[in-house]
Amino acid sequence: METLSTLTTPDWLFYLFAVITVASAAFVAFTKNVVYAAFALLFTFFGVAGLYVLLNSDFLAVTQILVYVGGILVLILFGVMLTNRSISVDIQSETLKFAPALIVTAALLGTLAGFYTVTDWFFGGPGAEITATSTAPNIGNALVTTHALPFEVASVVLLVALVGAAMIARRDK
Amino acid sequence: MEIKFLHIGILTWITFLPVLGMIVVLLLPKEQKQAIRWTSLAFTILQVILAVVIFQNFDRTLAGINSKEGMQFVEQYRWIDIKSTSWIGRIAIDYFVGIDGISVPMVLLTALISCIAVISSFSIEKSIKGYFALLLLLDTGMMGVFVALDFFLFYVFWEIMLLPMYFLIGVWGGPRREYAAIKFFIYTLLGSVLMLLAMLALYFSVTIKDGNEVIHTFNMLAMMNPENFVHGSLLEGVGTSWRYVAYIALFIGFAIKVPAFPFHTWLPDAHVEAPTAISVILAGVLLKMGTYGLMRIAFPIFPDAAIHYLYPLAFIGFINIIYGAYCAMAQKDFKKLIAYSSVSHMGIVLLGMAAMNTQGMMGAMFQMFNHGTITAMLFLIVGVIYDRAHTRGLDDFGGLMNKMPKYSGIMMIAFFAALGLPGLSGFISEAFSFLGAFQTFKWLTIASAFGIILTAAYMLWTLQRVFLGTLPEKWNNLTDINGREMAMLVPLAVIVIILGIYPSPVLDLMNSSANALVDFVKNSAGIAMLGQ
Amino acid sequence: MHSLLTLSLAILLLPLFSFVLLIFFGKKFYEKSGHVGTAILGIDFLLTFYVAIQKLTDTTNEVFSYSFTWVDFHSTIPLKLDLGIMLDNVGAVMLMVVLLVSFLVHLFSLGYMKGDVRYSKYYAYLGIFTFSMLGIVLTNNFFLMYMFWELVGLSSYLLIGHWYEKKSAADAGKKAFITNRVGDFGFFIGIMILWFNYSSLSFDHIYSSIAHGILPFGSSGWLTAAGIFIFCGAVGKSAQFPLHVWLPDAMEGPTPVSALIHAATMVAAGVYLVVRTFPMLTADALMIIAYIGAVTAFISATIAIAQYDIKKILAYSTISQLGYMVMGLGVGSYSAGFMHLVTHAAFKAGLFLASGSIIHAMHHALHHVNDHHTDAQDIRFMGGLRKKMPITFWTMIVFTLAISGVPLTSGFLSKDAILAGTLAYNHFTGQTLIPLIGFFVAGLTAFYMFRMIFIVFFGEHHDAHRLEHVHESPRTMTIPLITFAAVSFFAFYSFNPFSAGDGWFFQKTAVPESVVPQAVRAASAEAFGEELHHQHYLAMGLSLTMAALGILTAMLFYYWKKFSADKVVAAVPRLFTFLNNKWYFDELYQKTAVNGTIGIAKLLAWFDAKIIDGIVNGAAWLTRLVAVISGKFDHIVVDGIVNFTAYFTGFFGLVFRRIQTGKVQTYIIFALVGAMVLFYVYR
Amino acid sequence: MINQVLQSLPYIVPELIVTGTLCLVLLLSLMMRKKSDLLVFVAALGLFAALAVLTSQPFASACLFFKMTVIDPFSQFFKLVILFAALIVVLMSRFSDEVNQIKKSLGEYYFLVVSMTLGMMFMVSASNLLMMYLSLELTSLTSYVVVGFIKQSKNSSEASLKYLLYGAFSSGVMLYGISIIYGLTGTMELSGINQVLAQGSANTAMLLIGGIMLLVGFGYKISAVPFHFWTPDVYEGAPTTITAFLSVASKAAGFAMLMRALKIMFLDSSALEIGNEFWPLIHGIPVVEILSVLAVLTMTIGNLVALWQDNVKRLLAYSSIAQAGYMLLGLATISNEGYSAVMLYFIVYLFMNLGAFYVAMLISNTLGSENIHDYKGLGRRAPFLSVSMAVFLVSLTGIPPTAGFIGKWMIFLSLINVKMIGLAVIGVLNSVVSLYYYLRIVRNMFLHEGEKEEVAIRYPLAQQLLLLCLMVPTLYFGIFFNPLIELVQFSVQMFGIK
Amino acid sequence: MHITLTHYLLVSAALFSFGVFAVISKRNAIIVLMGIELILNSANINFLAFSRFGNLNMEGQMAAIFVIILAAAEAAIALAIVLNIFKRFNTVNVDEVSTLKD
Repeated sequence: METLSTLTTPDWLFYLFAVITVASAAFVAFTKNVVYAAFALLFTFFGVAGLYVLLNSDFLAVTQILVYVGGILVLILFGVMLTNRSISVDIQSETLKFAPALIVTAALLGTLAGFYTVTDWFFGGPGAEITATSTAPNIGNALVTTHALPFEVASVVLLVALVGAAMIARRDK
Repeated sequence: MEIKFLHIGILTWITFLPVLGMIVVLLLPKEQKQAIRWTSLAFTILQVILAVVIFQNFDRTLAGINSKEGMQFVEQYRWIDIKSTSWIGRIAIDYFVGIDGISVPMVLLTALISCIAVISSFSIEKSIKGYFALLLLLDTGMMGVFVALDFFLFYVFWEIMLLPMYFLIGVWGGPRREYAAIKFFIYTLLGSVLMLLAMLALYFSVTIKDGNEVIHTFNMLAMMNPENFVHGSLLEGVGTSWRYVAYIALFIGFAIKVPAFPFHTWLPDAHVEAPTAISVILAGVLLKMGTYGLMRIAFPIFPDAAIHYLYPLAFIGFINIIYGAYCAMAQKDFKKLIAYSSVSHMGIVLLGMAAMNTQGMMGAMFQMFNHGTITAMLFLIVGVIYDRAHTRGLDDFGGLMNKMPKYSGIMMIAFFAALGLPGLSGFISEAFSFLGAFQTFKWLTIASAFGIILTAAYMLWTLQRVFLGTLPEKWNNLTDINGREMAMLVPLAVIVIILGIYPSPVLDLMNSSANALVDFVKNSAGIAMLGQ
Repeated sequence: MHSLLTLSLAILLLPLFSFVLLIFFGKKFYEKSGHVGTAILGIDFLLTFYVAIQKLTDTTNEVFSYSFTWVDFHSTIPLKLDLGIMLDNVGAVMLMVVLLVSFLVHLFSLGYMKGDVRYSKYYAYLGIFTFSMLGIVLTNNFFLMYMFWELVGLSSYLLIGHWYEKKSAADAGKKAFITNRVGDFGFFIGIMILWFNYSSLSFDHIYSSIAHGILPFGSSGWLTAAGIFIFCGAVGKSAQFPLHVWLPDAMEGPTPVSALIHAATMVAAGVYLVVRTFPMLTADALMIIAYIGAVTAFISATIAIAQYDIKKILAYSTISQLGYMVMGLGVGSYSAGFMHLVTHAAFKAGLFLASGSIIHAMHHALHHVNDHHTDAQDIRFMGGLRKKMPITFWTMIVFTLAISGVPLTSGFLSKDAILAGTLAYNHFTGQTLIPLIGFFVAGLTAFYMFRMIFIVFFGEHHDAHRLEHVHESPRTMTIPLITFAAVSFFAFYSFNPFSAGDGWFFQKTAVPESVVPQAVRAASAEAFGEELHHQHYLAMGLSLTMAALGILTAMLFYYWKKFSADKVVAAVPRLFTFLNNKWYFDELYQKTAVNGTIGIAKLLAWFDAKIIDGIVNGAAWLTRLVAVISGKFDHIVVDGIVNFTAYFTGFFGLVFRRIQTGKVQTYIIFALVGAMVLFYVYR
Repeated sequence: MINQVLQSLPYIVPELIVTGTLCLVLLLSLMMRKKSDLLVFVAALGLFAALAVLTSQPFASACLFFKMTVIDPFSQFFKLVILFAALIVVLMSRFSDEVNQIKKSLGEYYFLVVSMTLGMMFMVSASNLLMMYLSLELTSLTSYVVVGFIKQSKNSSEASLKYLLYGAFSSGVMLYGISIIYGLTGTMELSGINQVLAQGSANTAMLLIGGIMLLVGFGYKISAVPFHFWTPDVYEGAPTTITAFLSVASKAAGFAMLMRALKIMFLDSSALEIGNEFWPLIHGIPVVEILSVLAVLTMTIGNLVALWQDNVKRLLAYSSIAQAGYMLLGLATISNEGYSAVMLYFIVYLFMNLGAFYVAMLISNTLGSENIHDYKGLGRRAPFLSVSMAVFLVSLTGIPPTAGFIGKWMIFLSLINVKMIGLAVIGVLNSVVSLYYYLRIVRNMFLHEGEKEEVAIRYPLAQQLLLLCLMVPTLYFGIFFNPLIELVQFSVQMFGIK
Repeated sequence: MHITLTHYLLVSAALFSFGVFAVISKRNAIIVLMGIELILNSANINFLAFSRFGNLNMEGQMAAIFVIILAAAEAAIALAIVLNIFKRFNTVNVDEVSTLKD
């Protein structure tokens, strides 16, 4: 059993972010209150962003915070508010089929975790040296060359999402 | 032998004439009932005329069976031709028709029965346009089955009949028509999909030379030649288990149509519910397709399996004979009784075929023809009385003999023909079947021949219940048969009598083929066994 | 073709012509159709007379025969079905018999059937009957024999059921046909055996093959079997035990028909068949045949004693006499058996026609007194008719004497010869039972025949008023009677009134050479003939004694009334009921064969509708589904084992339907579980 | 680098045209709301133009956009099917009362349909897992919206929600699977994955996890058991036009993706020789077994449950599940022949299934009901419609002389060829079962009398013409299927593999 | 000890499982959507982890970006649909929205 003192700083940070992520995700999964869940989700997103940083993905971390926290979470909160007229009454969300869900999930987690620990991945090495260089230029390059087509498709997706959401959300009279 | 009109062979004409008729019928306005009827009749009569031409020009000495040279009025065109690819080879399907002694009586029978069915359908009043269109389509399907020499073509024709039949029973049938129709359809489809699989397996196992290329084929005649089987293919070799499986698949497909025990239960329902004309077609032609298929396809393609399973085949025939007769005896519905009698009579065909000798085969083939005419008469007879009395309960009648003498006279011919009275055609075919079968299966044949007693018993019992005794008051205003009904019954009666005394016209047609078939199956199986 | 054969062909076809003419144009002739039919038959009879005389006077005893190929199978092993006709002495005699009886019956019917509703049909049927009977006589092979055999059955069916409005008549016709079919079934098996082994069905070919030592399946046992199977046909047609039950019922037909078919010709066809197959019968087969004949003779004679219906008495006496014939042939007394056929044809046809005449008269009388309940055929209501119907009476006396075997009659000749035969047979084989039965039955025959005579013609009529209206029948009816009476005398068969053996008949119908292997052959014709000669006087003596005893007893009971029959009946009521009820054969068959068959039929039909349609129904479960969906066909679907598949698949479908809960999360769970199962299964 | 992007562009002209069309439709809908006919016209014209360009394009094989997507006969073929289906659906929508009642949103409707088409076109040509995911999501997102197009209808909204939840979840799982495969192989490009896998160093259990997760996504798209549960509910709730589109085009796209992924990823191309009946697969991946199980389950369950349905759309939904089962049979053969059989089946399926839905739509337009019992007596009231429905249903059953038979025939042919006789038997037995429920519709139309008075229903000529366009090929290809087979035999070629 | 690839993968596995749990067990459609976001995030962690431990293989990075984009689009549409459901059914409880079933 290792002691905490043997851990290096990035290791510390990993555990910190990992705990934040997993704990808040668990909270999302197990809480009955929708609003609490939304806030827990905020922490998850932050935790994940932290992990991204540790994974040397600065650009992604920033994007994560911008899009998820700034966009998606706000959307979700809107949703929560709009669909719960009186906050006190209907904000609770009971769990449905708790037992089967738990069993299935546990089996899934067990399977994944079990096989993760024994798998040799294609990327066997200890990982690249962390350099100060940002990934942003590379991503920028990729977006106009190798990933130009996905990029364009993604734009169509966004357009569709916009139009679609607008169409559905529009009041019909 | 080739006969062509407008550069199209006579077999194509006889097969597709009804489709032409159907188109004409569909183009006629719905209100023109008489026009629709007479158009249909005209086309079927034309078909009969073509059948007569075929009868006249058919070369009795050629055997056919497995040689294209022996087939007559052959037409062969490439229908589907897909150029070769590396993995599947070339797909080639022929429009290949021709007839030999096995098929020619069936072609004649089909033309005749179709024509009579049309006449008998004149009394139909409900949406007759659709009715006649479907009837004519059905006609094409049946004719096609009997002339096709390409398995794929055969299969297509085989299936084409299902739908018209479904509707004809389902729309114009009796009270439980829906049930009967769907039962018929599902049963037959079940059989035919098994046949489909066997057909596909054959396709991959057989190749022929086409020009310089060696291609897979659906050509039945090619399938009969063991040399055409690809080395290492599924059905190659002799007596391999897949060959037996394929034979059984084919057999079930055909047995359902025959219908052989225990696949027969669709028959009584279908017969009872179908309108008269359809019962006539069903019993007259459709049932023969099963036995015809066995003779044309199952026997020559799988001679080893056929020989191997002769006894079970005969045994099924035996069960059909006895079981059908017993079941018939217990019926209270006239039509159902005749339906079961069909089961019994088709059992004789199976038994005769299983004999695998000339007499048996000839008996079976002749019985197919005779059963077609005799049972058609019986159903028409029921139809006549049903039209008038609207009941078919055997116990509802009595004493019709006095009231309807002409009708009764014809009825007597039909009944006695059905119970195998000498002098009428049914006897000869039954006798030959039994005589032939006795050579192969002594005790089974004796047991089967017991059926002739049962047949006599239920037929006479029926005759007594319906025609003898005193006439119930309520039937006092029944009328004797009219000219139209005579027109459909008398030709059949005449055929039954003439063939009963002088069967050669029909026997000569099939003689060479029957011999060739028997010899072919025995020899190939024999060679095969030796070769092992 | 020999000219006589050509003529025979013409003889064969004339009645068919009569049939066709009357069936299609019967309406036109109507009243005259009887005359048309009779005229044609008259011509036919004359032709026959000529042919028969020519044939029988021909000293060479040549057999004329003509065959043609009816069906040629053209197979690798030559296989042809030849049909043809032949004419030999036996055939010529038989032709004569058939046409004489037939013609006279045609004649008799002119009066008897007058005014009948289906007068022309009746004559048409007589025509087809005669045709098919002649066919049997003239054929030279088993196939054609079988064909005509069945046709005879058909015409008998039609004629018995002539008055089909009566249920009993229709029933009787059906019974006759089906019972005959049972016999024919055996016949057909015999034919199959022969065809299998000889690839031919002509008598000649088969007999010569056997003579060359080719046995069916190589064994003499099969030869016996083949003979017995073919004899089955005779058992049916000649009403031998155990298929004799149809004949008494067949009396439902018009009386002339009974005379023609059920006394003289058709029933004799069976005997004729034995005659035809005689050369190929082994000793074992013959023994069985002899016993069948004897048993038949005995049983029916005992039954006849206890009957009151005049036609029933005659019917059982017919069966009994047929038994005699068969027994005669069985013991090897070939000519005697055949001769009894001929003589019996004449006197039994006469008896029937006479009884017809009586019934006819009774009917009239009953009709006059407006009595519609009394049975015109019951002898208890007759009596004292001797004065009123003299011709009938006297001819009947002649017939009765003949059947009882009183000397100077034809019956004496033939019967005596048969009895002598039984004695000879006893000598060769030690089968004592057969002569015992033979003589006992001879006595019984005399007894019951005279019982009938005394009751009907003597004594008092029990209703004098009715007797007033009884009249002798018209001439068309009496002429046949007289004719038959005439030919019932010995002179037509043999000039020696005490022995048939010297007459032309025995000479012309000598025993044919047996073709069976020596080991299984019955006593040879020479040895048998010699022994027959030895036994002749003993037989004559015994038979005369028995006949006299029989007649005497009958007189004691019914003429002098020394004993009361009723008392005897009262003394042994069980026996009487037993005999009166014909040994309960009908009941037995009804209970076993008929009910059994119908029972099986019902069972199988039930089985078919319920079980087969359930289990094997490729779409059995569909039926079930249909039932559930539309609720219409519940009655078709049966519980129990039947629809195991149905329930199973129905359940299966339902389960999967249940899963479709409409709750998306359930769907997701299922998808996940499915994926995980896939993973763990294929890991 | 940019050059390659530019060089790739000419190959995706049809996609570009479709993209242009969707922009145009959007603009038009913003400018003129009420001109629905113009929208239809523009959308149809755009699709038709794409179709025309596609067919006139030489059947080239090339790798585009840095192996993101490829152009090969296989993708061209499926694009053809999809575009054709889209064209028919657009025309169908013109006649749909359901769709046209919402005048306000028609512009968005056509926009979304065209977008969905675009997504599908990318799906069939994607050769990179990321690209697959993206295009799949494009298709899915649009379809969530159009399924709920009739906002007023509870059914439609509910279907939309269910589709969304199920779809989002499935694609999430699929994404996770992609990430695992990426981890195992270091790339998301299919042929790259293949090369790595061919070395045999990848952990098979993990690969199986990843593969099955991928399959969850594909299975959802093609509604294979047990990933099919959304299908009936969504098909029933969605507007009929969309149901038709989903059942044909979306399924085709899913199948194309699955087929490509299977073949490119798992085929051991080093061992491939000409004339092999089976493809050699990379060792250790039980593809055949899994596909066989899925196929059998899919068709059996689809058929069995379909027996119980009274709603025609729902019935057709189950039928389309069962049909997917037959197609999976073709896949399970893992042979070019099986592939071409599936492709043939799609052409046939295109006509017959669209036809069936089209008739169902027309009938529901007039009767306002999709219940099978309300179809009674239609045979007399609307003979042409009923007859064509019968033709489509018979074709779906697979009885000659309809094209459906040829489709089934080819599939069984391929099964027998590789000696998968057990599967073939199950397949044919299933088709017998399916007959029963297909005939239920026919039976109601022809064998039953309607309860109400029989008034003939008349349909405008244009609607009948469209119907004819679907029915004639269904019959024609049943008899003359030469061109079909030639087409699929050519089209089965994928980029880089024979 | 060093933080290895497996550590990150385990975190992602946990995140994925909680996401799945939320999706299949929560009545409230919005929490279900949150669960889906968790699943997407877990996939992203995988991508980036593989990218990081594979010498900054760019494909993972790019995938993560597109996933984030798609997540946003999906969220927009999802929320719109949920709002619409709320309008029709007056609830966002998934199990109450089940009129379509066999």
